[in-house]
Amino acid sequence: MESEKIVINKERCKACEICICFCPEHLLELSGEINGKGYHPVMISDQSKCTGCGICALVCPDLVMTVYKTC
Amino acid sequence: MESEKIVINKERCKACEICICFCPEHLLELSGEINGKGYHPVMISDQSKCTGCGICALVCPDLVMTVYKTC
Amino acid sequence: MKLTAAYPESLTGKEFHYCPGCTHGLIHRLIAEVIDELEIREKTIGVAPVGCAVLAYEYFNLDMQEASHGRAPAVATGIKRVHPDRVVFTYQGDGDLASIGTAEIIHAANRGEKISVFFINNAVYGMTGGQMAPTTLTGQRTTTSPLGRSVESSGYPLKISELLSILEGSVFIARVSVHNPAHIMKAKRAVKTSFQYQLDGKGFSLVEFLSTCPTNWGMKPVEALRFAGEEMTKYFPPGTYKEVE
Amino acid sequence: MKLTAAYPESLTGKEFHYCPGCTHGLIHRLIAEVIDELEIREKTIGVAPVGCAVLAYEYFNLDMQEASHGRAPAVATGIKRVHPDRVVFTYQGDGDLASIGTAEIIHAANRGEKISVFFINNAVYGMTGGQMAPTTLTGQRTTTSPLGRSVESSGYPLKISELLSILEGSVFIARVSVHNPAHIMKAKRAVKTSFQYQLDGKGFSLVEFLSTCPTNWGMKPVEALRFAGEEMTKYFPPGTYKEVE
Amino acid sequence: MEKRLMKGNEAIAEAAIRAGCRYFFGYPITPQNEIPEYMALHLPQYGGVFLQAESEVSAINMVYGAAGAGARVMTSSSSPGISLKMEGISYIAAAELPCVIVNMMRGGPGLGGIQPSQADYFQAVKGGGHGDYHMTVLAPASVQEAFDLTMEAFEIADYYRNPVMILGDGVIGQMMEGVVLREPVKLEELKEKEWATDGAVNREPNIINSLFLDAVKLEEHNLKLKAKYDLMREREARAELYKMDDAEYAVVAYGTSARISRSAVDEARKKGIRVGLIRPVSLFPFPEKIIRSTIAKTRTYLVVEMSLGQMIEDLKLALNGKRPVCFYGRTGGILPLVDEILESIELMRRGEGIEADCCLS
Amino acid sequence: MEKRLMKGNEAIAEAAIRAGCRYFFGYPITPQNEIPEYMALHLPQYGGVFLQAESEVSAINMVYGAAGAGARVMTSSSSPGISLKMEGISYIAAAELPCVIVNMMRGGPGLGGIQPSQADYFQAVKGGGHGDYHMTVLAPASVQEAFDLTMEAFEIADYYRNPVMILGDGVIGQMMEGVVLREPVKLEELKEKEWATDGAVNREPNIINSLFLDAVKLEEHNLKLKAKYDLMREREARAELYKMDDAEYAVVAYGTSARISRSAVDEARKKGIRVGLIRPVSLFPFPEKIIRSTIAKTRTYLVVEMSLGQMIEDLKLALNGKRPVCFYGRTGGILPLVDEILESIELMRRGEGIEADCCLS
Amino acid sequence: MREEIIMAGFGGQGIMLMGKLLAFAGMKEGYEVSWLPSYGPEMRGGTANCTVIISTEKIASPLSYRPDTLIAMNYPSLHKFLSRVKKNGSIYYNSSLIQNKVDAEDKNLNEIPVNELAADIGNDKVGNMVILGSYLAKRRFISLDAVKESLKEIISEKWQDLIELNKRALEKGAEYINKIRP
Amino acid sequence: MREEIIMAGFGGQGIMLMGKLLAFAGMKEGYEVSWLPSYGPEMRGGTANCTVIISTEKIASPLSYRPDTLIAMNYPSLHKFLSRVKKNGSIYYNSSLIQNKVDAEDKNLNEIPVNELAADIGNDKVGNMVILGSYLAKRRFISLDAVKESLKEIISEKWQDLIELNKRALEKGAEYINKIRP
Ligand SMILES: Cc1ncc(C[n+]2csc(CCOP(=O)(O)OP(=O)(O)O)c2C)c(N)n1
Ligand SMILES: Cc1ncc(C[n+]2csc(CCOP(=O)(O)OP(=O)(O)O)c2C)c(N)n1
Ligand code: SF4
Ligand code: SF4
Ligand code: SF4
Ligand code: SF4
Ligand code: SF4
Ligand code: SF4
Ligand SMILES: [Mg+2]
Ligand SMILES: [Mg+2]
Repeated sequence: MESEKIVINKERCKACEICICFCPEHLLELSGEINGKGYHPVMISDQSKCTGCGICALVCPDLVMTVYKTC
Repeated sequence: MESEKIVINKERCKACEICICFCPEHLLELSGEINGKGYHPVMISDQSKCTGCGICALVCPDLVMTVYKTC
Repeated sequence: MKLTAAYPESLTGKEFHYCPGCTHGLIHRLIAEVIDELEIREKTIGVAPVGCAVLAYEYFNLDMQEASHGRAPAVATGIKRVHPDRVVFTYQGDGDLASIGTAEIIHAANRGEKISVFFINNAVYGMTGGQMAPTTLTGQRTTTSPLGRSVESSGYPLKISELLSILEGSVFIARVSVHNPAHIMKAKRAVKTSFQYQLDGKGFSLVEFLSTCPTNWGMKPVEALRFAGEEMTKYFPPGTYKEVE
Repeated sequence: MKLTAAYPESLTGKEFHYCPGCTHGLIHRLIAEVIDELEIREKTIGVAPVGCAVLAYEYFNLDMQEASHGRAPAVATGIKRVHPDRVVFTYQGDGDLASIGTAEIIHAANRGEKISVFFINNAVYGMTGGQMAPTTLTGQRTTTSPLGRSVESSGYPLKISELLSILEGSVFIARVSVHNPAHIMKAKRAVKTSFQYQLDGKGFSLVEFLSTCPTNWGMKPVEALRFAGEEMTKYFPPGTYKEVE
Repeated sequence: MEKRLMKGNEAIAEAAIRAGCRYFFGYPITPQNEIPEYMALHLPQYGGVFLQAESEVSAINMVYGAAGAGARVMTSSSSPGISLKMEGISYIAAAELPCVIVNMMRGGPGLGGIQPSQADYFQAVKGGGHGDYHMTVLAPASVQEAFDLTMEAFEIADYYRNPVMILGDGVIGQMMEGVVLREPVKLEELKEKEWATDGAVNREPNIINSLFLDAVKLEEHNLKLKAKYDLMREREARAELYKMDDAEYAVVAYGTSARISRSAVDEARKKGIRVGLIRPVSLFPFPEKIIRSTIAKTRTYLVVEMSLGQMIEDLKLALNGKRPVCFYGRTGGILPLVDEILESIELMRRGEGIEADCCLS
Repeated sequence: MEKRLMKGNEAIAEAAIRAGCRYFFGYPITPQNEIPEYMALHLPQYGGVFLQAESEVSAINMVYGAAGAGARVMTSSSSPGISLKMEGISYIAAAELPCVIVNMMRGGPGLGGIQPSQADYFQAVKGGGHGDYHMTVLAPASVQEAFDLTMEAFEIADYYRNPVMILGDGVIGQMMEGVVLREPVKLEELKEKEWATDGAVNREPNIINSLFLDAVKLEEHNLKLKAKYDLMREREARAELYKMDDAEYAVVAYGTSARISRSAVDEARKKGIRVGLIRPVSLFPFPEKIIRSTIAKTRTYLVVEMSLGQMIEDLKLALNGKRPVCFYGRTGGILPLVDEILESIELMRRGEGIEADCCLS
Repeated sequence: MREEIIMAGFGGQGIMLMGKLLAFAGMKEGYEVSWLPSYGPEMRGGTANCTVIISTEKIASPLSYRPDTLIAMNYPSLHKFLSRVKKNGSIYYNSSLIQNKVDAEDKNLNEIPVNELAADIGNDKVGNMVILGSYLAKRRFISLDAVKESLKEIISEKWQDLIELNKRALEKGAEYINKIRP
Repeated sequence: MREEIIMAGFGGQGIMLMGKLLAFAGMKEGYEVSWLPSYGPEMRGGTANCTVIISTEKIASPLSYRPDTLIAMNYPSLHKFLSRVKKNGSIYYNSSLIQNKVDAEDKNLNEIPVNELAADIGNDKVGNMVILGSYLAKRRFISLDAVKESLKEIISEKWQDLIELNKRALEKGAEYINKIRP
């Protein structure tokens, strides 16, 4: 958990790929799962590489991410 | 008739006094008559002094004057 | 003997119902004279407003439509789209154009609708008995601003010419005044320019006239002209606001 | 551990019905975050439009009124006049604000109505399936401009921020975009400034958002952001158009 | 109490203020301008707001906002201006917002004229806007009644959360009569509106809304509204009966035409005709039961309207074929004359003009 | 002739073009967007003009201008948008301008919903705008009829110089059926409109107007309009009778609810109930005479509407108490089901639900 | 008692005010009263008229088709309403502006040289009060004093300094008629 | 003959087009037809459905409360309409997306692995044609050829190059069902 910088609320994700495009570390991608809305929600490939920059949350139109940052 | 420069259609006049104010020769004034609308229509005191400048006709909102000018 | 001022053919000859000294009549005459001079009477269609000039269709010797309050630009659009080769104009007061008809005038201008709009700004609702208009001056008393127009509650007078000038569809916008002979002549030239733009197929044009309402201003006609020339022009400066080549 | 992005209290938590990648949701969030930051949730009343954001009252965790199409500024005026000490905002699309609601927005601005207007310009009528809006770009295809918007028939896209800036009642007018993180941050600052002006009792303010409609533009969401950032900003340059001291 | 000489329009404005109305949004139009003008002068003295809207459309939507914010609020206009408010009125009824709307009818259709008319009856009572909704519609026939009904209108509006229309015409608005003014309501005693949007402090947000995308919910909402209208039908229907006790014949008229009809009834009585007057005071709900209660004695009904015949339909529906109905109407701003109505009464007594809808016209 | 599969909205648009309509002014609203979209695509090909107006108010006034200029012109909208056109429609009727207005009704009141509804009947037939005026109102029940009635609407409009409304709902607009298209009219054969404002060349100016400041003139004008409406009542009333020859019971419904009712009538016949369907095709004029011609055989009438009961009033007025009337209605966008109507028919036969206005609801 | 009066004249002659004043005084004296104006744009420049009814009974129609009295301040008004005045009804007219002979043998004619009388007291705007004074002096069902008393309620605040002038005009009209028909 | 079909699925699955195609082909074959969509904003992202009626008789109600056939492209659609299908009616459903066991013993169930079959021919957008092909092959009142012929009229101009692909999909669906139920 120490390393979990972002929490993804999969059910809210609409797979618009905007966060994928903007993550500076290229950590995000669509998963193979299907959520209740019928979308493949976003997943993070490697939490440890996440800087917690919060850009994914900033650009996401559907409030999917919550970002934690070590001060 | 040679000297008649302006013709006043008394029935149209509403005695607003605008022409009186603008006649450069100060020739116009309200008459004592009452027209069909109940107004004292404008009259010209001295046709011979009229220059036919047409200003009275230009400023009159009710198309009361017709102006003739010797070329 | 040359006639310098004759009765224009584009007026019917019917006596105006306007109050003594009201410049509505004067503006009618200027428009009619220009139509005569351009020889377009038979191809011109006018749209009358709801306001003191509601009976304009009885005065202009042309095909005319009477529009509902504020909608003259929409009515003119309907006419012009059907007859693009005719000359179409609206004649509208400040309540009509700047208040209830705001959306219609903005969009007609923005579309570049090829019509001429004559906008009679007398800073008051004349016909209904002197209520506040969007163009009523700050502090001016009217029946619905009995203590004078308050900026706090009603904002500043609306400057239509300035507003429409920034729309790309407008090609000629001028504000004129008719409070003395020199300004009357300028006003007439603006009317002519407006029609000329339309005849050239260029776009939307508007001439804003500073006009008097002696009755509701509670002034003698000559006093009202003075007020228009001295007070209104301060806030609403006459001039050509836009002239697209 | 510090939370940099949490769910704003001023949103209900309900999932948005917007299409994938539609920036309506993003803009909702920005407004809600600012309301949280200013701690004005309990004194804020929002007015929802008719447009894709018609259900905004289900998303904002505030007192809300649903206005008829285009009339949100009038509704907001009614609310603000009754509760001058509350914060009142409208959220309106380009069909709502720039077309049917033209008169209402112009006059609310001109009166200096002390409200904040959030204007979502996505260059199209989203909700009704992609018809042309007054802000549709020249040449842009929509269901009612199937060959692309024609300037000849429909005029140029309407620039609301520029237009409202010249009215004396407006105190803060900004156009922002949300196509990348930097612009999103600027957009949020503009929202805050707008509310601050209102809290200071200053006058009318409006923030125009360049927003996307991937569905009706026929683009992938990321493509749509690119279009907003590259094409829309050309004609609609972001920036602060008015900021009265 | 002191009696004042007032115009109907002024009495309405004063009544609104005394009923606690502090917000007025309107747009000028003849023949009701004394209402906004009175409000412009007096509301600020009570800390209220008079705002001249940019149009009737804006005015009704400002009313929507202010009513939703919990205020007692009014707007007024005349026929063409009321037509422009139709969408807004439908919204207000749908969102269940209380407010008072005055229509001082003038001659129509279109721009028409400015003389008194009653040709907006259908629009007022059947719903000129879209959808199944109703306003409560009250029709004063005197300046005193204009005052009294306006004060009541605010109570009815709040009670049912429904728009109430005061339906008058140029005569009602312009006429001066003596009025005894009632005491103002105490603002602090007005019932709190817990549903109003005034800031969600320590409660769930309040929503003012008329959208129900789910048809099942929208039907439920419509049935809820219907129940309210049914309750009004039960409790708010009113009419004045004049000389109806022994009336073989009845004139049915409201507002100005009822005033004139009353003179005609008096004249006819002098000629020995047993005729009375039924004057609906509420037009919606239409006083069906009161009217039906008269058929035991009354043989024929004559509707008098300043229109080509609109209320006549509601009368016929109320009588459901049990009694013949005839009609006399003038339109376009012409007032019916006492003599003309008298003549129609005589025609009715002779049994003429019953087959056709119109006795004369 | 070739048969095309078309949506009702598309059929209306195509019919308009074939009727010689070259000008369309409208504003988007569900569920009628296919009409403006079809026009946007096709009108330019005919040298016509499609213009998306800034609002419904502007659209109807553009129609006024174009109609006054002599063109065949159309606009379309749905419930809230139609409410906004009320002032304009009153003006068009008053100025005697021919045009066609489509209302694809949706659930109301207020913003309501977008599902099919018939709750704007009163607004359409009684005049939702101010003053004594009427539109001709035609109610198609199939895509073919939507096409046919629209083509006719332009003829009726020109003949009477009156606005004609095509009153449909979401089902009529969105449904696809096969349509046999009629030949386009020949533009050069259309009657010239000498009254139109197209430039006063060698004639007195033409004036399009609805203002009559003199009440006497305004009344004359109203009586002239009334004469026109009376002529329509005489000549334009239509209804389709289905299985009415021997019908002891009749269902009365128009448009979509008539389609569903027809199925219910078929089902009821299977059960041996002698019931038929009266389907008014013109709502104004209401087919009173046709309906009255059925009372010789028919004992009870059941009105089915997608509203809380509006056309029922016209039916009652037509029957004038001679036969009982019951009602089944769904509202807010809910469609009545065949089974529900069937149940109402059975209730009617058992004589239940006759006292009350509603059998069920 | 029931008295129906039509008052008519030019726009600027103060017709409406005269009617309101009479109605107000009537109300104060305990009568039922109604005042009904003609209204609208035709008032401007054109003619204005109003109907006042004063009655001991509740007033049904506020209109008067057959008035008891006509007060006509100019010729067009006289012409318009003359024939409607009931048999043996009264007409008070402004003979300063109406020079034509008035033909109405079944009616009581009262010629008042309104403009001259008003000019006498120095202000030709108070002609309305002059003719009202004459009317009241003759009909007497409302006292001249009651009407004078009512002036301050009816005249708008900014013209209150004209009250004395108006009173004098009322008296002038009363004197005039008392003199010629004692 | 009268056949009432409800077709339902996600927004992007081509439900409306499938319905129009069937109705059009039916019309060409001489039947009376009607097609009625669900419409409005709930279509976006949500579910879409339409009702097609094909009949030898004039069609009264264009609605179907008890359809003969349900074509369900996803689970929510199956769930929504399942119970309305009439006794002994048919259900065609997309077993690629509906893994749950379908419980409806009084109905004819046809499982079609739509997505897999579509993927087989190289484009997962033509699932609608696959399931329609299966339906047609089984019901046979409209020939597969007639439907194929209709494609060019129903598919909008810019997608005409996809016609061949759609034809193959129709055939694929037909083959599949013929194979399992010969
Ligand atoms: C829909 C509608 N609203 C209001 C009116 C009443 N009305 C008639 S003229 C007018 C305003 C006139 O003012 P303006 O346009 O400035 O013209 P002016 O009389 O000053 O020349 C109004 C509000 C109307 N006829 N129709
Ligand atoms: C009076 C009225 N006219 C039209 C509509 C239909 N309508 C609903 S939303 C909308 C436009 C939406 O466009 P926009 O305001 O740009 O919002 P967006 O959906 O793009 O966010 C329209 C025309 C309506 N509901 N009411
Ligand atoms: S917080 Fe930053 S680095 Fe981590 S996933 Fe989001 S965008 Fe990428
Ligand atoms: S931006 Fe949000 S909704 Fe879009 S893919 Fe990323 S998490 Fe999902
Ligand atoms: S023409 Fe000139 S000089 Fe002569 S009267 Fe007129 S203004 Fe005076
Ligand atoms: S300007 Fe015209 S109307 Fe005025 S006084 Fe002179 S002539 Fe008469
Ligand atoms: S009221 Fe004013 S604008 Fe109207 S005619 Fe009189 S002076 Fe002119
Ligand atoms: S239609 Fe456009 S604006 Fe509406 S929710 Fe979808 S993407 Fe957003
Ligand atoms: Mg004005
Ligand atoms: Mg938009």
